[in-house]
Amino acid sequence: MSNLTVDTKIEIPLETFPIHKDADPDRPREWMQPHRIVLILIGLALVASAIFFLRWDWLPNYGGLILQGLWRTIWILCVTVFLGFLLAVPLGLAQAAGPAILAVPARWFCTIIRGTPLLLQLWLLYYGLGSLFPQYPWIRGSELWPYLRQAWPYAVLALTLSYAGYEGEVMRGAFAGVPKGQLEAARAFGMRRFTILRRIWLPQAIHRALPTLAGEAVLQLKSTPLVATITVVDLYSVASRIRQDTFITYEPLLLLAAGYLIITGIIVFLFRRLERLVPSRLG
Amino acid sequence: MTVSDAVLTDPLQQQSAEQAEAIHVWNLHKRFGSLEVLKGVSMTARDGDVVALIGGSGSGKSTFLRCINFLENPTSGVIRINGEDIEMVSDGVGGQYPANRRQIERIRSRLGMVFQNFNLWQHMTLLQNVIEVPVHVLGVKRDEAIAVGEQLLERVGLSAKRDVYPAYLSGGQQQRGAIARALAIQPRVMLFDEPTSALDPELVGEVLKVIADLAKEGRTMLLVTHEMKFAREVASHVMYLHNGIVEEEGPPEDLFGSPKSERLKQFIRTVS
Amino acid sequence: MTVSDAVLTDPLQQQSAEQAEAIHVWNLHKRFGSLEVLKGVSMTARDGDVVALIGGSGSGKSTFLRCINFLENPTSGVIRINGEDIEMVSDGVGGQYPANRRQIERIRSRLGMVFQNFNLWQHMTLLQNVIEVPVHVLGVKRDEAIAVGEQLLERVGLSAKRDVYPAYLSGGQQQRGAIARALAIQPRVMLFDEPTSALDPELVGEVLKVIADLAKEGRTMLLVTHEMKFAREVASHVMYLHNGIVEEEGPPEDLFGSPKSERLKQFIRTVS
Amino acid sequence: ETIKVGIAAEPYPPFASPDASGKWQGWEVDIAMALCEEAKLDCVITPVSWDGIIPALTTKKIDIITASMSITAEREKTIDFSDKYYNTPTVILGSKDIKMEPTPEGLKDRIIGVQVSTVHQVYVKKHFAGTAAEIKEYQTQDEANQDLAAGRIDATQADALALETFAATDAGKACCEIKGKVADDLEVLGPGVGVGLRKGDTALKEKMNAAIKGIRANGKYDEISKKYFNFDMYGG
Amino acid sequence: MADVSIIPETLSQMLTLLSPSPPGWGGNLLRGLMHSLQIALGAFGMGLIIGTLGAYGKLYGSPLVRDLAGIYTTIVRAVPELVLILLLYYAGTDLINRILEMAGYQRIDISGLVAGIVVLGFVQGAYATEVLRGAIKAIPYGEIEAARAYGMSPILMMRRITLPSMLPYALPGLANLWLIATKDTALLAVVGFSELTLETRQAAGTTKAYFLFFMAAGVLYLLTTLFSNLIVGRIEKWARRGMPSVGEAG
Ligand SMILES: Nc1ncnc2c1ncn2[C@@H]1O[C@H](COP(=O)(O)OP(=O)(O)OP(=O)(O)O)[C@@H](O)[C@H]1O
Ligand SMILES: Nc1ncnc2c1ncn2[C@@H]1O[C@H](COP(=O)(O)OP(=O)(O)OP(=O)(O)O)[C@@H](O)[C@H]1O
Ligand SMILES: [Mg+2]
Ligand SMILES: [Mg+2]
Repeated sequence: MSNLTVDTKIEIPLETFPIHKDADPDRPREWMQPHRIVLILIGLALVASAIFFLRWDWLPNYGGLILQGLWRTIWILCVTVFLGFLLAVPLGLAQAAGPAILAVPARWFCTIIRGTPLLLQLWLLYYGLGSLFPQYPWIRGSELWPYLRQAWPYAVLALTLSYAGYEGEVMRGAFAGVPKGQLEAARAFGMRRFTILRRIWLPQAIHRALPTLAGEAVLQLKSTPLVATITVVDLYSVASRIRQDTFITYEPLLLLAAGYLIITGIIVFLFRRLERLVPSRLG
Repeated sequence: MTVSDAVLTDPLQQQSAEQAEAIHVWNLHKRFGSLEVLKGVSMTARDGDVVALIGGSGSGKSTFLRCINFLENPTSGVIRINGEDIEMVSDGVGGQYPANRRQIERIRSRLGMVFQNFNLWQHMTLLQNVIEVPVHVLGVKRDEAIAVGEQLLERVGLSAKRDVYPAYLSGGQQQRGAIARALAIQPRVMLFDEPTSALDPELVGEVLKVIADLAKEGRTMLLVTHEMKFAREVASHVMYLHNGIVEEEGPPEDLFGSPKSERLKQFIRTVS
Repeated sequence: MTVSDAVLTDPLQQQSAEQAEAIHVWNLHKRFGSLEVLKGVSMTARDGDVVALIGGSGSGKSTFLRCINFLENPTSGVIRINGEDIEMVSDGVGGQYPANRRQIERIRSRLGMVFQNFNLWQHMTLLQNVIEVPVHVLGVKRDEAIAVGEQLLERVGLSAKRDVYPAYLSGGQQQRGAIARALAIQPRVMLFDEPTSALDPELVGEVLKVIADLAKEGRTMLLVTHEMKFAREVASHVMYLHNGIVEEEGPPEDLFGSPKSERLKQFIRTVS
Repeated sequence: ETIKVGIAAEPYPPFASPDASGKWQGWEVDIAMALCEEAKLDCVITPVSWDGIIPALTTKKIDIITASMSITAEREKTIDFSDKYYNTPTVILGSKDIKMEPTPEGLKDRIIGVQVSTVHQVYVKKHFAGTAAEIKEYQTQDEANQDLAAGRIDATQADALALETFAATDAGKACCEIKGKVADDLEVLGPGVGVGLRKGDTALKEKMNAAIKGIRANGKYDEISKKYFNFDMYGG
Repeated sequence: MADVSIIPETLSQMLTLLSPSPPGWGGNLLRGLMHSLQIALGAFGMGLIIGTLGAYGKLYGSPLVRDLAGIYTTIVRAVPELVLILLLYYAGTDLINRILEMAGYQRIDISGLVAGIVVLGFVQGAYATEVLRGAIKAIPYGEIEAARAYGMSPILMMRRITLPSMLPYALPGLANLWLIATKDTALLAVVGFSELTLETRQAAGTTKAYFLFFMAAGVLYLLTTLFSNLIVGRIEKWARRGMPSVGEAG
């Protein structure tokens, strides 16, 4: 009898299941846990009381403007974060491992960008650089002038450079933080320098820096209101405009906060997803 | 000093031309700051040779291996891989570095290496680790690489772990993964740095067989090991490194059977 | 389920009271997600015992060791260290964790551990690594700790490297550093995870001697190893782990001399 | 009881600006003090950043606001205003090189800059949006002036005071000239600038209204105005 | 130049405007800078403490703690500081005072400075949480396990192992936060505290010499940054001891 059981026992190799999918046994499977339900209820109560107890009669008058502002905030954010990051990678790399002729200028760029207020940079570009152009008739007559006389190119340029400056610093640390052995393995197998960067160095650096990068993206969102000073109407300036028009203090700002919260929520969610692509073992 | 000067004084130069030399090192020196780790090491390995490097801990075995594919720049000395001289230029502060990065990259892509601490890429699963070099360096098609990779993982007993990230593997599993990764590029020359340190005796036997097979195919193996049995059985040539110099070398029978140097005698005594 | 329930069903309970038990594990289970690594492992080690844990790569040896000092929380099972029960509380999702963190810390500070991959602290020099725990956990005076630390480094042959950071050490040097670090706390119980994997035969002999000495002092040793010779010579008790269960155990003479299990026979055959 | 008079911490010369030692001065500061004296109130000037000036008022950190706040119907839903204490005409400043009139037709296809959230913005939107090429919104009038000088905009509308001050500077003289007063529109431009008060604070409002009448009557208002301006501040 | 209006004509005029005592505004700017640095120091310090707690909570906390920390970092980073300060300083004190008055107590006055630092510190804490979380994750897990295996208590482990090992990974992000803190003090203007931004605006608005004063403020910030770089560089060099550089070997 006992022999039979032993003989007929089918051995399923437990190792047939890839483990990283549910590597974290501490993580409960269900999303709806009791405390989450409580938190959601509290949140709903807050929203409801804001709707009932505060003044929202001005909302219909500004609907279109708000949407327009929201859209402008989002695209400025996306474009500048994307372009800024593209710039930040070489800036960080040059500082972490580049030759001095690249590292020193990169270092100075990051220092100057991080060392001066964004408002000043925006001003210098728009009122300084931008007001030099009209003095040259050939620029004024050129195809570019319709763009150069607008504000948004300067806003995009300034915000991109700013993001690149801060991010360059973060990427410097991230590049330097990749364990040497990981790169040595890549070198030992004859990878080209660019392949190493693309396949090993950059992915590991970015993965480490993701939480910080997400934070910097949110900071960039908070910087976008400055573009209002050069006549680009974003969500923030719509909110200020409503406040000036009506002298209502909190409601427009709460609306603004809600808008920012949604954008931030999306940023945080996306970055979390990226972070979870590769599990990292925590000590 | 460029290589051409050095080569003139290289006594092994003449004979090497005749035979297919896989690795040829002459008078290699390496210092880290004030610490001279290699004090003039020379060796030659021909196609199909299995050279075992033995020696005490800290005697410079890993450093020697790392110099051969220029993970460390040798302070001085000549290195020739597959008959190709590697040109070095002086860095002006007593060291030197390879003159032609492309050449180094090309040579490296045909050298397999198993690191002492494995160095599997942490952001890739085991299978991704194994197919990485074939796909992105050697230009093998992805499907083919995966097929070969799965076969290799099978061979080292890790099929079930193909989609697991290295941080979640046991020590021996990581080491086997590193071996599979090195085998995947079907290298002409293999550098193994203690490839069986984390393996149980059964698996050591397996790896031993793999290495013997590779040698039969005409591939060259340079092997750091602490398993004397291993060295005795597979190696065609054994080098005993001590304090940065080759204290004694020769076929395993001679070296283990009738060691000449006092130091080696003592070393071997503790083993048997 | 708290421990007290489990203890009632523990058959080893009775006898253990009489003798000084250093480690007592009963019916230990550990799963990572869907992978059950330990499927009910039990063992007892008394003061002065040297228990050798052998088994294939990935059989769960390291996991077992790590469970004993709660680096991994066992899924279920009883662990008693130095006669002290460790209470566990359920986490509500099928696992458990220690109820009393202080207790765990106290117990751990008397358990020395040498990790399979050394895990020296990278931001400290070798000596700093060695004196860290004595000074900051056990409250030994700095001077005394340094004196002891230097002696230990001397003993493992690393005096010259006392001020070097781990990243600049060879594999074997790191491993010896890790051994020195574990010895520095003069633990009653030592957990060694393949403490000689990166060492040359001479040093293996040294470490073997150190372990035998410690056992004579009445310290308890739990030792994962792939060196069967090592297991045979030093161990008072050998456990063969396979697929998460103890396939066979006993004194080394019996186990190596007349293995009963087919699996173990095969395992041993490859060694000799 | 002391009355805290809120003014904007962002300087707005010649109405209110601090000197380097931190003392506030200007026409509006003087008027505020005169009003207090007239109403026999003990006042302290309290600069508050523009962003916080309304909540400061509602939470009693300040009691009245004299910060050039135009009276509008929309704003009166939130705070109370006294009667106006000044009202300046609204003019168009434009580039010297371009001929233009301060009328919808006269500004056809021009780019007009205007400070955001001012009555001028509403006015421009209402009257010129149909014909103008573009309307650009600036956070401050200084920035609009500067873009006018830089040629990014063709004209700007604001109160005469601000624009005449700018037109008198070297940069202003070089680029622009006042093109004239725009047509009146009481509904948009409103009655002028009043003292801001907490809603329901009628006692103080009465006192302020009386005080404004008082200093107008006893010549104090004109005396102060003459120190700063050479025209009638009170308007029609 | 077209924008001459914002540049005083002569150098001497500029020097008068910038002279350290009235009628020059130099002294005001310097005082503003000192205030800004004080606020930034307070906020950054508070942010570091909150950030450390937050990072630990997010990594090692119970599901509830993790969710709360997640809500904190998301909301506090998303909501503009202006909203937070208005809510805390105006609505918050108003609410407290109403309650106090109802209970028959005296009104209290919360210092704007304290409120400002608290709000900024809170915000800094949210960013620092994420920076530190990333840095702790980057530590090779074995080193933390080793500390645990030798019986270190969480506090000791944090002090001796976790914080020193994560420093190299955290420093660039923290340096950014510090520089942002020095510039973010403009918020304090809302509660009537004169820091560098407000002083600059006042000087520029009063004299109409926008360009001059913004450049002057920029130079002050730049000097602060250079000095910070020096210190951060020192710390980083120390923190990276034992870490081989990643630079190319061959
Ligand atoms: N954190 C983890 N998450 C998931 N699986 C794990 C984890 N750690 C170990 N494993 C798996 O558990 C099994 C046992 O691992 P363990 O490290 O205990 O093996 P071992 O007996 O020490 O092997 P070796 O001799 O190779 O070190 C392996 O299959 C391994 O992949
Ligand atoms: N990057 C480095 N900087 C300074 N010293 C180093 C460095 N790498 C290795 N060393 C030293 O060089 C010596 C030789 O190291 P190596 O790693 O070659 O030893 P090994 O023979 O491989 O020893 P093991 O068997 O222990 O791995 C050691 O003393 C080591 O401390
Ligand atoms: Mg080595
Ligand atoms: Mg193991």
